[in-house]
Amino acid sequence: MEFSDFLWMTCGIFLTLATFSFLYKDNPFYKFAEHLVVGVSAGFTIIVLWHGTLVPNLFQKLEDGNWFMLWLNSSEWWYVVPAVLGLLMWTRFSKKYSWVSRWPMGLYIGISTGIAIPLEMSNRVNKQLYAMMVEIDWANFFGGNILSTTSGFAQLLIFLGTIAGLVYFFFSKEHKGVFGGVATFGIWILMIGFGASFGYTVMARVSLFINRMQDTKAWGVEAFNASDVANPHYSSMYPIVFYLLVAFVVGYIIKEIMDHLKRKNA
Amino acid sequence: MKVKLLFAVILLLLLSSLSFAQDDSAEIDTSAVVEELVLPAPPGNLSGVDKPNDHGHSIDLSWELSPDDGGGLNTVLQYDIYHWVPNLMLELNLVRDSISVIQKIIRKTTNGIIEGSQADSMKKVFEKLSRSELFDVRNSLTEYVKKGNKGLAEACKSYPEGGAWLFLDKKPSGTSTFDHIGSKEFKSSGFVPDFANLYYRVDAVTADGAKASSNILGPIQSSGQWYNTFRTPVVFSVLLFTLLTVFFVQKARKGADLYVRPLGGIEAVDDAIGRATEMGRPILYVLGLGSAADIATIASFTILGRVAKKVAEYQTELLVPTYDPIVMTVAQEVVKSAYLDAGRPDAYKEDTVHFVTQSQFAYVAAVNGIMLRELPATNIYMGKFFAESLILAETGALAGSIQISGTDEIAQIPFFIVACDYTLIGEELYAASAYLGKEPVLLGSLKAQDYAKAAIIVLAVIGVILAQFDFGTEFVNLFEVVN
Amino acid sequence: MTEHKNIFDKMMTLDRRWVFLFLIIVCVATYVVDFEIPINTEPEVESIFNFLDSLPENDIVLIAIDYDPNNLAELHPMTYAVVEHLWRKKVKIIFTSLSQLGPAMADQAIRDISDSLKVDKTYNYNGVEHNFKGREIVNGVDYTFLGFKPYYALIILGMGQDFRLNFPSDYYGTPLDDLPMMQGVINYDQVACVVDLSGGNITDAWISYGQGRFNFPLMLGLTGVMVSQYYPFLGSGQVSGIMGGLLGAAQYEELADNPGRAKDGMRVQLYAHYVIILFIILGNIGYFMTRRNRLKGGN
Amino acid sequence: MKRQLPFLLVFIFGAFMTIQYYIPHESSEFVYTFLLDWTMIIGIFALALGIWSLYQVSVEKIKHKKENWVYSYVTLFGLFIMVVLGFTFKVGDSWGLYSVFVIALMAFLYCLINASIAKSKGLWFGLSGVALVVLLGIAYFDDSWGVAFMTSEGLRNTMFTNFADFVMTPILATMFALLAFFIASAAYRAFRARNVLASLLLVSAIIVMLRFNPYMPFGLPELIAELSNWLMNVPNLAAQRAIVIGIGLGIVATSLKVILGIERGYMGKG
Repeated sequence: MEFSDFLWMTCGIFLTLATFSFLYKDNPFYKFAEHLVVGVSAGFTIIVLWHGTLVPNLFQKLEDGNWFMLWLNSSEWWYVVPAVLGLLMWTRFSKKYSWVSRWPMGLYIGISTGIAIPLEMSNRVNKQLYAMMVEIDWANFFGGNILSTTSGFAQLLIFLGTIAGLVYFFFSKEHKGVFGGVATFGIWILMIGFGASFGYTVMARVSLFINRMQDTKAWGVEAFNASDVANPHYSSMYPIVFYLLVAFVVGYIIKEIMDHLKRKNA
Repeated sequence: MKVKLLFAVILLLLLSSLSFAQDDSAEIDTSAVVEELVLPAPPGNLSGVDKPNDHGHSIDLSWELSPDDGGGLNTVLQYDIYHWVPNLMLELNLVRDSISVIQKIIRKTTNGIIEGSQADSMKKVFEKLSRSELFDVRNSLTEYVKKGNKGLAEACKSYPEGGAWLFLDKKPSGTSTFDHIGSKEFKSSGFVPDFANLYYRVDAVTADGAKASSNILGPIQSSGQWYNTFRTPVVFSVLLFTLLTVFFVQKARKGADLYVRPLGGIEAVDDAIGRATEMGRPILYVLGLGSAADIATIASFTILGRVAKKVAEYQTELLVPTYDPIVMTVAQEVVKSAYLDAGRPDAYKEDTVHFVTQSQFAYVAAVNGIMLRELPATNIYMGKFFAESLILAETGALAGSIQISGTDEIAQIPFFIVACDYTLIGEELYAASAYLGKEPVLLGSLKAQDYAKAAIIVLAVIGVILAQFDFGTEFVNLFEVVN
Repeated sequence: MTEHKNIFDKMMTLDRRWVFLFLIIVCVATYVVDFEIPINTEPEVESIFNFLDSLPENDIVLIAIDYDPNNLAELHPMTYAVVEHLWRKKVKIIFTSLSQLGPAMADQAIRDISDSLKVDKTYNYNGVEHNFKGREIVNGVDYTFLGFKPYYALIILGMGQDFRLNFPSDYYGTPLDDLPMMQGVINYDQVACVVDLSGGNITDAWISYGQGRFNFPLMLGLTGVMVSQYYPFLGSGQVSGIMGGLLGAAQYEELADNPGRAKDGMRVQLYAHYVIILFIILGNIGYFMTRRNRLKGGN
Repeated sequence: MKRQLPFLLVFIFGAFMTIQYYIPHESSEFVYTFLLDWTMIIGIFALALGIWSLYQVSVEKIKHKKENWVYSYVTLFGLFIMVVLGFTFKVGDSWGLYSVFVIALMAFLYCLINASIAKSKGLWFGLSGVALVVLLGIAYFDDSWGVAFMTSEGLRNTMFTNFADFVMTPILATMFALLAFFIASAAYRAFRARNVLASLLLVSAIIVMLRFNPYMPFGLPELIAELSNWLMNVPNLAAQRAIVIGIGLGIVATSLKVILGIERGYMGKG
């Protein structure tokens, strides 16, 4: 790894620590990292959308037209329409004509709601309804084990739980009497499900932190791999940079502790 | 211009005659070699139908397994599927290749072209042309292909003369069906013409390369349909639900009294706005990561409208950082007209609704910053949320805000429930705008939703009872939706 | 105000930064300090280990590294654990990689494991000490890496006829017939079992086209989220064993007494989970005690 | 025109898309894909509005010297640096005066922002003029790098990828990793056995969290592992299915209200 690459890597580690410092409190380093990433990611989005979508989906469609013909002479001239609609969005820059931008917006919302109606009805309602109509495995009702997930008992419980959950979501009926009882069973099932999926996610989230620790370790290893023949660029600058960052972090922590003690005494 | 077109066509004919020889040799049924090998029994009874409920250009094939597949000599390794195409198709494919080479030259992406290949020789010829000449040649070639494609159906009639068998795909042994999904793009080489006679053949292939061909299927034609029968159950659901909604909305218009049970999260909204006013701190409204195409976001817009109106009445500050530019524009409209409704258009500031960035965690970083620096009294999260839900909600709790959330992302509901004071679970998000507005018309649609749920429960119970008996499966199958 | 706070109040309203600090310390400490935690092994992993461990020298195992770098975190530890175990026992391995981005990663892993085989090691499992001398792993003698070919279902079927059908030469370009270990090795008949490590639907092809037709013992290594949907195959006997996610890999490492990346990760995971549960318990004790005190006070 | 036309558009396109779902024919598919292309292109044009808003908010902050205004420069520089890097690429072996060019561009930007807010406009305009001359000079005379708008060399620019890999990715990955801590603090704060519901949530979460815990007596680990598997596959599945059906109805109802013009709150009035 060349020294310039190592410096970039150090920069990444510094920003990692700066972001983690948010856990303690809002501080200048976090503010720096936050504002930086907002700008950089916005710029990144512009570039990716430009090269990835705007050029192939619009510019290249109209590339054989001429500007003085408003590109209407290009072979796929109908792509002028979305471009015009896009430009209509820009009427929002003006106060007087900003209402024009509601046309493309109306079109956009019309298209998306229109797609949603049959699609969501099919995927979320019809298919789930079909999935509920199972043939329950009566022969294997307890499956030798009450905690079996494929036994008839489990199938029945899933069915009843779903019904109860649906009952809980009724808006126009008070949760009273038998109805209320079923709804209560429904919310219990919901809560058990939520708890389980919360608990299941913890492992994946801790893995994210382990991953950050591994990156930091890789940086530390890189700083001291003088013996590694793979790095012919190695120089004493590597550990110096490493110690500088460590000293800086330690220094900042000590300063924070001193400040805290001072405040407490005062 | 005419000269150039002529030149291009001549070139293509030259190339096509060249490559025809190649195609033939590639297609050999090396019978000399095969003789020495043990031939497997051929697959039998190849049959096919036009793929149902599609846009056309596709045929579903099926055949009986070769007796030597899974039994007999058990030597069959795979099935090779061939289809017959007229020479015109091969010629058009070459023209398509040259179009793609021209396209590459225009876009300056010729790096991938292998030296000495056919594309390379085309490249050398075309490279000398100017940009506008390239466009002309490309467009006239495209026109040529377009016209040629129309003649394909006619050319197919010449079977078995004037054409060749083309390899389509291979399938592992044990498979007895193959869907030939052709392209509908006339520019693509996988184009399959509709209403043209198509012919197919399947070869059983052994590990040694011995092949035995099935009967030839054809002529068979593909076509597109105007109604997808697989989706009939969805038609019924949508129609019924629409009727229910319209009926209850009309009933509500006429002034029927519709009861709705109170929802904790909704009632908290009013209090929360009052609390913010008392404390003199702003209200943060997060629309989530959805685009304006997500219905959850659209539902959130209407909630934002109600919240903004109250905020304007109470004269509190509102902050709406957004993730998607279209969401931003719509939200600006919504907030602006809410202020207008409240009679305080002067209090509206352009940067109330502002754009942050279109990157999940960069957006979260920025919203976190807002929470810790502006210390909003109330955070409202409504819309689509992903992994960031817990980061937002925990930071908000750290800042001491009252938090109300609602999302239809099931995976995130647990985190909102744990970290927020009030959570609208799934469907409640969609009901919220009706609740907040208290307009009878909107409450009518809630009633329709309830009846739909009741219908689903009844159908599910009937279905599950009938599913236990053999005669019930027909009823159950009525509800199946195939893609 | 603060004077009135007793210990239970404090337990209930602890500043969450203490939670963060405690969790960071525990995570970093368990990551840095090298110690071992017991891992409870489950029968589905034990069956894989026992089968592989029972193989005599010079037997051949096919290991399919069918994941790409996206799933590296969960599945790489399995590759390391299984391959090292087999090589220590002088079992020979045929590698394939039927995922497009897999081969380069697999090649790197093979070389890494070869390096670690150079040192002497003693493992203590099944109650017996196993001393292994370090040795040089030789391509073509101890392993063959076939590399990547598209159409994985066909490749899996083709290998049932002859490995040379789809892979006339190995990943490095050597013809298979020139490799000493491939002499007389034609197809799955000469292979003791197949271990498929995959993060996608290649697993289905191994079950239906591979095990279904050629009936060899098939063992799976899967990502955590996939595991539950493959348990039915375990019940039906189509699959002889399943390792799921980091946890499954850690169990294999435990069985082979060869702690590696997975156990390192599980160490952090386990104590992080403990810290979280500990804080939940603290909060609840605080909650109940203060409520009881309040009720008493009310009386 | 102002009020009714947008709703008419919503109705026409909404109704068309609803019906299109049932028509597999290629002509209906053509319109469908074309309309999807439209929405995508409209979205990209709208991004300009978004970036303008980001720029405005940042400059406003600087102008009024609001709290933390200095950091707004960081945002603006990050934004413009990425845009410049994404449209330029290295031609030869060295970068030549590229870094000077980027710095001059940032200086130009800085001077322009200041010129628009400071009192001594002349000075800042002068300075920005100097920066402009420098960067135009470099752009004209330096051949070691080029500009590409219509081809995507910029995406492979090493400076661009370095910014993406070592500035953007570490921060984003770390933001994500904060979840490890927030999931802990959320559990501590909220998992109190206040009532039945909270207790159910608490107990099922703890059981699933303990699923791989080795330090437990009497065959408990196996039981817990099995129980957590059951919780994930039985009650959790039932809960999800109930929510999914409800959400489906909610989505369809909302979409219907929007298309039929019953719900109009999403569109402005003025």
